[in-house]
Amino acid sequence: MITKFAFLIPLLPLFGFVMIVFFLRWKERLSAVFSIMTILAAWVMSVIVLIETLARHGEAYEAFYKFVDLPRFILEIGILIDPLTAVMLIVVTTVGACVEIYSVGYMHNDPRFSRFFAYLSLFLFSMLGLVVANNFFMIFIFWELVGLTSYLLIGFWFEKKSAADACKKAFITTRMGDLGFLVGLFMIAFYFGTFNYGGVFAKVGEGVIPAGIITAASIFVFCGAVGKSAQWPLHVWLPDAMEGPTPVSALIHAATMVAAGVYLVARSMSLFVGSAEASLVVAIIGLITSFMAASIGLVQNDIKRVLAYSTVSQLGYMIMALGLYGYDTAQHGHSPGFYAGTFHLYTHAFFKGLLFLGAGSVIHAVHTNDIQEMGGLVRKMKTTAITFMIASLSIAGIFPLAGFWSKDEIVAAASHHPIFLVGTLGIAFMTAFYMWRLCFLTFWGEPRDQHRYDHAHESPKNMTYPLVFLAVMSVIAGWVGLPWLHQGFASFVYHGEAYHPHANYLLMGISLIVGLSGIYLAYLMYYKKSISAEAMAERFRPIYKLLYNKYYFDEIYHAVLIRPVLAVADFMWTFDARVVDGLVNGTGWLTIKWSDIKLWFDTWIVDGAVNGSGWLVRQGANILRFLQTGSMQFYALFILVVLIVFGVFKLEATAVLVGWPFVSIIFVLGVTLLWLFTRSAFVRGRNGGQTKSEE
Amino acid sequence: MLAYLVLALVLFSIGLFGVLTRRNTIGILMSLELMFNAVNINFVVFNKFVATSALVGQMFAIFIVVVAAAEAVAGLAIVLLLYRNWQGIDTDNDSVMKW
Amino acid sequence: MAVGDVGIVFWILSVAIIVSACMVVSLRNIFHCALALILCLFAVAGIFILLGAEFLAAAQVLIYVGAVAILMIFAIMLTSNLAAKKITQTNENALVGLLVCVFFTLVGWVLLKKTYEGIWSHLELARPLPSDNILTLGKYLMTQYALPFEVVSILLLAAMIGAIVLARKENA
Amino acid sequence: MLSSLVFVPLAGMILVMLIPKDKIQAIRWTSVIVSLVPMLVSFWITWDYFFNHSGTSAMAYVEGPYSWIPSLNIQYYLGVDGISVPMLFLTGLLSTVSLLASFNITNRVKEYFAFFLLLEAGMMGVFVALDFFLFYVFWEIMLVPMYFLIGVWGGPRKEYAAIKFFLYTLFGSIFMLVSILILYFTSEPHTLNMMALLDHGPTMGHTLQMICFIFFFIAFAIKVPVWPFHTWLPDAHVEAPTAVSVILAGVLLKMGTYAMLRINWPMFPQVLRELSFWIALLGVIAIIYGALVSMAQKDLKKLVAYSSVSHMGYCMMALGAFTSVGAIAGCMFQMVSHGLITGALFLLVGVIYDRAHTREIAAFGGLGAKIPVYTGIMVLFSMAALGLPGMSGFVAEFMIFVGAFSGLNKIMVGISVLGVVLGATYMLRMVQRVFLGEFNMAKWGGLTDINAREIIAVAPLAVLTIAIGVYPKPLADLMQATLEHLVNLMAR
Repeated sequence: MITKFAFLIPLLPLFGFVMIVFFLRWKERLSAVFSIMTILAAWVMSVIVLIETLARHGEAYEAFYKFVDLPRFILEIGILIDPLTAVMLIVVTTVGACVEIYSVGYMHNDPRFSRFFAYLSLFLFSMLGLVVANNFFMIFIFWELVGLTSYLLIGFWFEKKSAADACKKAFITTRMGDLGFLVGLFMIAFYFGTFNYGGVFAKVGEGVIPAGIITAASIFVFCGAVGKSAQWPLHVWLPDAMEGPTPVSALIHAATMVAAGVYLVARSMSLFVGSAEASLVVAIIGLITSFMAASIGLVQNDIKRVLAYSTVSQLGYMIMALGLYGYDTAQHGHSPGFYAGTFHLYTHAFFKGLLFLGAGSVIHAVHTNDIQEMGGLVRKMKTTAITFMIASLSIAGIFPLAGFWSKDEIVAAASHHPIFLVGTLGIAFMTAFYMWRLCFLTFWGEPRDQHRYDHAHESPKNMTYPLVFLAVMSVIAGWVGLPWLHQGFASFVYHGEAYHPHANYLLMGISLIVGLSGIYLAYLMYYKKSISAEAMAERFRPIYKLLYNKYYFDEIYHAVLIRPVLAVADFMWTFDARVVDGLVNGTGWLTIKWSDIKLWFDTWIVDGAVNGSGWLVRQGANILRFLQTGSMQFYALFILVVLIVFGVFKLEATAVLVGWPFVSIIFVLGVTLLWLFTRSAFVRGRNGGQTKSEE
Repeated sequence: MLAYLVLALVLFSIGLFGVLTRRNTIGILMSLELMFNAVNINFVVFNKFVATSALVGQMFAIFIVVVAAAEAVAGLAIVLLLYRNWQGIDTDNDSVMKW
Repeated sequence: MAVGDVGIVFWILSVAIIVSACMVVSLRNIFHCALALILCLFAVAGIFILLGAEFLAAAQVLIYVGAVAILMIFAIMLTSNLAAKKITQTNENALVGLLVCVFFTLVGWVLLKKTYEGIWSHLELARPLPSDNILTLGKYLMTQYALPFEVVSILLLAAMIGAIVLARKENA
Repeated sequence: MLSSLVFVPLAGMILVMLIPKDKIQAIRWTSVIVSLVPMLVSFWITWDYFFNHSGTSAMAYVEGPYSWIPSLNIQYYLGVDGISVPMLFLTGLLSTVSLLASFNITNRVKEYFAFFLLLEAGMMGVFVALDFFLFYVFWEIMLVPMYFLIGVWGGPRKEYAAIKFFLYTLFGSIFMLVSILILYFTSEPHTLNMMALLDHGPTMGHTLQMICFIFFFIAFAIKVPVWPFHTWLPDAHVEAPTAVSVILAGVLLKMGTYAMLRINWPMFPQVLRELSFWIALLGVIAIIYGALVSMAQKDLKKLVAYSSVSHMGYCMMALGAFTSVGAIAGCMFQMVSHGLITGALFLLVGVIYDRAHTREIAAFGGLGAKIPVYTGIMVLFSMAALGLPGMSGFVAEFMIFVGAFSGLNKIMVGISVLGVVLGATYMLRMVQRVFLGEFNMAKWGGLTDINAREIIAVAPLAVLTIAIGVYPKPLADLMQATLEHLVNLMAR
């Protein structure tokens, strides 16, 4: 059973990455070939795994090893293969393989050709790892790795300032979402005691966890999805991420990274169905995102940005569908939302990948992103144009292309909720309109920039083959989910009980009409030009400006988030240098000052006392120093006098000489007086000695 | 006996006076010799009149004589040194001995 | 035993000693002092003979007169320009010193007298010393006092070396 | 065995001092070879401990207690357990790596290497000492070479930095000494044996415990450094020569947290329970604050230095959540991981500084095109520093967060998670401004890529960072029994 070796699916691209970085880096062709080989091998394995999973009737396969094993603290790494995983594996490897093949042509002549394939391999490793993960901890690991590789890929042309900015923005913005995801993980770890999907969902089912906790945990987890899937309000990074090479955009922003958020919501659907509130939040965020992005897409002129907003919009669609499913299920209703969301995720991957690759092909030919400088390219690049238009039809939801079937299910999911239904249809209309606006402006009409038009040419075969392949997929991929199929997509990928779609012809008709009318409006405005786009823009100037400037989200974030954070950082730095360090230095300063005071005290008080006593002694000595004649003979005399006096006293005490003290006192007085007399006479006689002894 | 002792006392006092008052260093040394002699007389007197058996007094006197000789030798050498260094041997260079 | 018992020789010697001693401490010319010292020492040698210490007397003459006094004279000749001395040979302590010394003598005399009358007069034997006391002295020096004798010899040696070291010229 | 860790570097120092000072090559290689001995010994200990001793929490490779100063009952007592073994490993490795990175020192080479070996001896000593006196001696010994290494071979403001470092740490040491003395005099019989005092600590009066705890905490907090005691760190790091910064960040800071885990925490569990919230709060402040201040830095080295403050904040937060084995293990992981990552970052900053003679972030730009290998390694470690999965920092942070979330105020931990984003922000801003964007050919045209010696110095750090990130289980297993024992002690 190949499924046992499913862990190899992510490891194969990793192997490719390691080989390229360490061994094949200098051989460009070889790098590319090796990289493509690994992803193709992974694709083959994915197909086998899908078949085996089908054969098992969707029964899950799980295997893991312990990552960290501490008492009361266990982290696991493992794989979980269930239908959702199997489908995602197919989507990721298919689109990945197409993009890699396409990149050989698109990236040739790039100085960092090998590195590009290394990054692509690393990205695919992360994405596949994310898909096969069996627990929240592991999905978070790969979640972050996906962020890293998207950072590397978006910033691939890092010499361009815009690219360098964009990759940073992408990483940090998605990390804002991850913040919530992390908190969600902590809550899961704390309240559920495990990260394992099965374990967590089982606890939700048991109903032992308070509802509030489930709501909070699921909303926090959803934060991660908001970041990665570029949902409002963290959608701002995705359009900027178009600075990366176009294959990257196709891979990251169509099939994989942004799909990760939807995948996460789908994967943890059991969590969301535990909380109607959380699900409602999810659905509302999805609707807002979708509507907002679609409306911005109406007026953008950069081909890739239109596609980027279209992606955001479609992701919002899916999120909304999933949220509605959770909401309905939490209230014990039935909803096709889960099926719709995952199915749309699956079909969207193909046609959006195709759109990006087609756009890349166009850009490759005309070297600009601005659709106002294109036009009439259908004559120059037929394959590209046709495949692009197939994809556009698909995304517009035109029967019988893939997009029709999945979009139809979303409409069906929203059908019980009027606001959502209106929103959904409105978005479908806008989608059809802006996609076909893009098509008409790019491929039809007269070339608006003759120079670019002249140099345009069809892309090489290794670029167009993936286009064709994906175009075919965009047509037929949806057929696995035909409402008339008894064993279709819905009975394979489901949550809870298997869902059996039934054809709702009314809704089908409405959504088809809405799509067609969008296309028709675009046709009138940009092909027939019977309605002037400029006049419309002029007429609804404030709305146009608002949309053109993307609701000013970047500016708002810059003003309320980035600048304050930087200002706070600067403030903190100043605070640190001045206050915290100032305290330390101030302590040092105070110590010095204190020692100054002590020095003063020392000099004047302590030392003053010392000096004062010294002064006293000195003054005393000034008197007594007359005794210090420096003459040994005088000292001897002095000793003798004292000896005599002592002797006399002693003898008097022993009654040998009674009455002599009186004599000796007279003697001492006499000696002293006599000495003072002679001494003063002597000193007066020798002035030199006087000055000398002043020293 | 008392006469001898008084003689020694007087001689000692004279020597003492010399030590205390002579300005010349050699003079001081000479006065010291006088004092030594006074002491010697005392020893011999007591040896003769009080304890004759052991000749202890004379023995002390002999040693004192020898020590005095040694003292004189060293003292005079110092005097010569002083003379050489100070160009004079008077003791009234009084500031030398105090701070 | 009264003062008068000691005989004329003692008085002559006493006067000689006191007078010459006074000259030693008071003469202005240091050289004269040295001569007076010699006289004094001779007289003291006489006292020793009176007291029956013949060996000591001989040693006194040999060492003091023959060696120390001559040494003094050499030193005087080496250090002083004798004739030039005009100023007084005594310092400013002279008066006080005199007073003190006189007082000391008085006190000493009183003490001696009292002690003599109280103690020594009862002990006084005044018997003649043995005639062979020089022989005995020699024996003692070689037996009982051998160690102090040797020590004193070393002291002398040390004094001699010290004197040489002190007195020799630095560059000699 | 353990003694050799201390005394081989000491002997090496003497050996180096015996070499004539103009034989520079001989001095360099002698020191490197000498430092290989403790490194290999520490590797062997790690290996052997893992297989033979990791099952129990008892001290292994015990030497002593031998009576050293009998009148004061001071003993020579060495031993290691699950929390010291990783530190020994780190010390052994980083010492050799930094000695290798010190070959660009050209003035007073002999003194430099001699001091460095003395430093190594001191660090090893701190991690193996089980007697307070010994511990204190090693703790202080280390200051001296550090002072000179910063003060002599440092940057422009080296004297200021060295004195600040020295005084600040000494200031803390005084508190530690007071605590040690309190412990000594209240124990009966008077002892300085840490193992014996573990049982004595909780029996002391509450006030006395509080005093001891706080005094110890101040001493160790300055070393960590815990906000707001951190300001010596940027100065010391920035002024110190590269290799010394590596040791500072890699080992010295760990001594603070190590000492807390070894002494403070298990010895005064009651006080710990009362203060844990505030300790964790200091940690959270450090995380956010350090990250914000990092963001404002214009100097590469200072940025890394402040990131250390932030990263050590995670350790403090984990230590605040002492009831969870996971958090404490996360703290240990963070210590090891921060040692590897920040050590490597300092090495790398040193590499660019050697070439460009500036560390100003604004002076660079677009270097990725000119020096791709260096850029690759630098980006790798930046990613590791911002906690990217697959590298050790992530495992550590994740364990800390999960552990802290269960043991601490949830809102506080939630706020601390902001550090993850801020960490990404300052690291990526740095990467962007230094390596991405337009390349200034005129200015940096002559820049050369990282050379073989430097790669050899960094490579083991990179390998370990990734190895721990991909498979942390061995490290966790190594510490498991000890940590459980510690947590039980703290739960007393």
